[in-house]
Amino acid sequence: MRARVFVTLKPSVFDPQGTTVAEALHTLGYPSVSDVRQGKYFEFEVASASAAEVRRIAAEVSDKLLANPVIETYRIEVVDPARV
Amino acid sequence: MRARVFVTLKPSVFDPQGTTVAEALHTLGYPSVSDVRQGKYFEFEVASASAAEVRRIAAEVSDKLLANPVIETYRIEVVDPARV
Amino acid sequence: MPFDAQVLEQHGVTPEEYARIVELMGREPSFTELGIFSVMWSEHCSYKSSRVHLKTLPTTGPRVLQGPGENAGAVDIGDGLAAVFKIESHNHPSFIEPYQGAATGVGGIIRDIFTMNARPVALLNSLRFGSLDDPHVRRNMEGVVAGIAGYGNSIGIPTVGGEIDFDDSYAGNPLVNVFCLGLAKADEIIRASASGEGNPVYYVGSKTGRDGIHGATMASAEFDEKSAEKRPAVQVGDPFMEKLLLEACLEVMKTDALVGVQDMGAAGLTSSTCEMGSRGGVGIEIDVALVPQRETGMTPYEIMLSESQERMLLVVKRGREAEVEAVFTKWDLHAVRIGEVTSDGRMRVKHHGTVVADIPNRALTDDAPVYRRPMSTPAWLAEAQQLSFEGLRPLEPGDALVRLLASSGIASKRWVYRQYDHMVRTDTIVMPGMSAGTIRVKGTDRALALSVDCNARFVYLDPAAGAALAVAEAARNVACVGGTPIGATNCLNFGNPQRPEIMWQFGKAVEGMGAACRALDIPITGGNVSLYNETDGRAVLPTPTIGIVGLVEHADRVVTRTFKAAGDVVVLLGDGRGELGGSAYLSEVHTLVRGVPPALDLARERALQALLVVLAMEGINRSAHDCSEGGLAVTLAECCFDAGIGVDANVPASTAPSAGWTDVATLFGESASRAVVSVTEADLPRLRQMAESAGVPAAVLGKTGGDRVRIRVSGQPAIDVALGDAEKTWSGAIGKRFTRAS
Amino acid sequence: MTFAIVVFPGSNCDHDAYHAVKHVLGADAEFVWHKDTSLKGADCVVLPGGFAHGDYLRTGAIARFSPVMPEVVRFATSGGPVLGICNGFQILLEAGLLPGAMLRNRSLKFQCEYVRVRVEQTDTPFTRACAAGQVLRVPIAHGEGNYYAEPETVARLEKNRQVVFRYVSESGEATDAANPNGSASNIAGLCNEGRNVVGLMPHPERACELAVGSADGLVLFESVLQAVAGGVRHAL
Ligand SMILES: Nc1ncnc2c1ncn2[C@@H]1O[C@H](COP(=O)(O)OP(=O)(O)O)[C@@H](O)[C@H]1O
Ligand SMILES: [Mg+2]
Repeated sequence: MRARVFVTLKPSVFDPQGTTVAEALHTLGYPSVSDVRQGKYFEFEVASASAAEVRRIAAEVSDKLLANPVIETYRIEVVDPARV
Repeated sequence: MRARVFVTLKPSVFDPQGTTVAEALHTLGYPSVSDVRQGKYFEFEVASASAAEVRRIAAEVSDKLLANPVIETYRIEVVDPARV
Repeated sequence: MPFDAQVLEQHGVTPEEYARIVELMGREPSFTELGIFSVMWSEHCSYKSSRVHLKTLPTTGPRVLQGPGENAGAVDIGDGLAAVFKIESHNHPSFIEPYQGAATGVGGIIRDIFTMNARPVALLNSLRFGSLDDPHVRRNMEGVVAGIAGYGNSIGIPTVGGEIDFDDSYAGNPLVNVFCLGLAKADEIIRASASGEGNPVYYVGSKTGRDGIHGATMASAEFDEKSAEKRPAVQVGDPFMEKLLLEACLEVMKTDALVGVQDMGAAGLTSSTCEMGSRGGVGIEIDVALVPQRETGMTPYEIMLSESQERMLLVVKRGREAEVEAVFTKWDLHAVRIGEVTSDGRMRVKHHGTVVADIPNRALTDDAPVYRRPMSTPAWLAEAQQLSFEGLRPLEPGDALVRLLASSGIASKRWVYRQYDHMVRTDTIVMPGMSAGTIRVKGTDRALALSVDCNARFVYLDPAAGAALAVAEAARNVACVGGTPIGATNCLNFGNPQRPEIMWQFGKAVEGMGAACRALDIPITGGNVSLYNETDGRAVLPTPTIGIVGLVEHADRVVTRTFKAAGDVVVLLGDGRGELGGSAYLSEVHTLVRGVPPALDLARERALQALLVVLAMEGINRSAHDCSEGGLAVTLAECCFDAGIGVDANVPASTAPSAGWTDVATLFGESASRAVVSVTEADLPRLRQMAESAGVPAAVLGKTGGDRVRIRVSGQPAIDVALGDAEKTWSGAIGKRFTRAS
Repeated sequence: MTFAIVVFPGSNCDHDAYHAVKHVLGADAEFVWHKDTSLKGADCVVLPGGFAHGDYLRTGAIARFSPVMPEVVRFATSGGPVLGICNGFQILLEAGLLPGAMLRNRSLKFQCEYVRVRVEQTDTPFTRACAAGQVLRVPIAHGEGNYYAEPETVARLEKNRQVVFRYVSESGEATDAANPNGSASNIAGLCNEGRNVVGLMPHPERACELAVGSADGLVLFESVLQAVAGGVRHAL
């Protein structure tokens, strides 16, 4: 089953990249775009038939490796082929 | 309205980061995890009430700036508060 | 008292200090004012525990253009130029978040340099970690190194040197000390001082967020959990913003429209405002509502205490505003006017016009508390200084050499500095790993040789002697290259000063550092103190890191560590006394940190350094390497590495500290004031004669050449290893620890 | 002859390029601010190394939209010699003046060290003074120099002889061990089909004086000096 992890900086943490991208978009003529936040996106396969199990593993590896709990938070999506 | 853009390397492109993460996860004791791909994740506000309009703008800025078509592809999600 | 004991405690303000605040204010402070006092009177800003000791350091000299008290020190290097330099610690943040902690440390010290109208041209760092056997330590070190690289590389300042050492005491409290040097026109240095009633005060740089606000204040009355949650102690560095600030500030400074500048480092807007005012004997009034803010609903308290990075405070000459604003606009930065200079010597903070803080600058700076904290010799010291060889078997010298070459402290740090851009600016003429990092000064014949050093084992066993030895080693490193030490900066990393034995270590170390700098004629133009480096009541090894600037008269004559040709003569300058106390050998092979550090005769040290400089500038030395960690054997091996040239040496035996220990003491003892140099056969007589007139012992050890490191002790074979194998061990040891499998 | 050195916000090798062409080579040099829309009549344009816009988002991604870039494109399409060094190369890729893209180094680390590159083509304005197959010792300093292009593109580059520099061992072979970052077919530098636009990851401007470790990079600037003197620009 496929898991997706979205890692983003905590809302209060300064995101220089997002800020710079926002400014670039304004100069490119997209004034309507604002509050850009840049994060990391992970996709991986977990050899398991149980969505709950996949979610558990995804959460574990996010805590351990994918996200830095000091400044980042993450969100997990499990793509259950059965449900797709 | 909020737009989310997921930028990932094309399947044909070797992803040194993803590979390293996968190896790290195996040494951390997660043999069941495989085929890790790492990408970028963007979230931003678009001042518009129309989901279609937001999607159009998100696609435009992704083509222009957020993704490099030579190596990357992207996927867009529009978070329509009306629907949430 | 409007504040209960808990609020004061969270602000780190003692009841006595609070009483003092009320006395200085002539009334009870407001909550915002209490916050302002708490940061300005904190150890970090006020130096309240260390001040009395730092006063004893030598800070003057004919070359000194700026001593302690400004953003950085400055010394004259001739040709109308000044070297502006300082070292800063970012220990605690680098433990919490290694990458950002180290990165923002680099950012901070760079701002200290360019605020003085100096172009930053070199970075060094001094790092301390626990054992690399510990995966947490490895992750921490990997993050710290990446953070230093990420920030320095992006701005384009080469990291030309540094040092790293390892000890379990740093496992929960790594040390990250960053040194930066800049070049300025000697007569164009700008000070962080305000003047001129009515001159506008500008804010420029990143917007102010809630980051970095003194953690202790989070839970205090005014805030609920949510707002505490809103305030990350971690600051994220923005090297791109810093690069823009750097270029824009240097461009603005060309206009002479500025009165003074200070970066918003620790205690952000608070310290920059009251320090600039008090230095200039004037007042500053600002309205925090005008401060660009990243987040909504920020209180004056939060704005004044925020430590958001990449922000500067400028005082501009009235009437010149447009020029200044134009330059910042060119760089897509906007300078915002947030207040003006007043004549009343007070820091007045308004919020939408209403005064929220009104404090005499002196109360926050000069009148801050000063403590003469009790000191007492640690109970354990006498015992630790006892070194008995009973029950120890000396390791076979060849094996010992390999063990030492593989040890993290001695092994090549290439894995680290390869991640640093050490060539940008095309001035680096001695690369990291080759000796003290050296940069040429374009437009002159000169160069600057830079070294940061501290052997904390020595300091632990005898703080005064250890600190003096650190000064001697750093100065010797620059002398080997051909540089005359002309200035120093220090970063004093110690434990909790409220513990008398820690305060004793501190006091003694400062004493020793001062004595050495006096004897070697090296003024200390500034520095930084980092206290409370402890985990669970266990302090780090006392680590008074010293950074030294050496002036090289002829850049084209710099000398490096490595042998240059086979058939050259290898000479030991200075002599070994087989001193093993606190040596790398004892700690690596026998896991012992005991004994007394090597004796240091500062007169001999000074003579050796003077000789090294002459030998380099006269073109006699073809290589020179100071003899430090690992002793003579390691030094000889290091001279072969990266040169592919072996050595065949015969070392006169030193007197053994104990029966059967002659070879080990001779080869791995760390006696001070020694260097290994190589010269051509033809130049040997000149070297001999010059050494003699300098009163420096010079012993011919042997010749360069071959593909082995062969060392005899008084004729008896002691070490004979293949150069290739030894070098592989030395160069691969650190990288191996970080290969993905490990 | 005059070099235009484009300064983007975050460029940090602009002064190094300036020093190399002005003080070592002895040519004239002008800085051109990225918001300028004129190249000041320069004979050669250099996009220097650094971290334009902090390399945020993607190396070169934002810089390619700088107001000066349309001028650079016009200059390039008219046959003018353009050299992109490191970050400048990355900008040329993002701007589409050269094919392909950069990935993180396979070490996932920034690498600053000397490498050896072999000159594969001597009919570009920046290599005409080189001997075919000449091996240059020059430094790299980048975290994203892992060149990628689709296999067909790489094949086309080889066929059109657009691979100008290749990472090689001391003995001059393009081995995997000699490849510092994982670049496709050890590619260290390329040119466009017109051969007048050259980009490379190594820093020739850092290797123009023995005092700083190597003078092997100077030949690139001497080449373009000759090219411009010989009026090659119009021939192209
Ligand atoms: N953290 C670091 N960053 C950059 N260079 C370093 C670092 N640590 C060590 N080096 C370099 O490695 C070499 C050896 O360091 P060290 O053992 O402290 O030398 P020495 O014993 O001569 O003081 C020096 O040239 C030093 O500049
Ligand atoms: Mg050292």
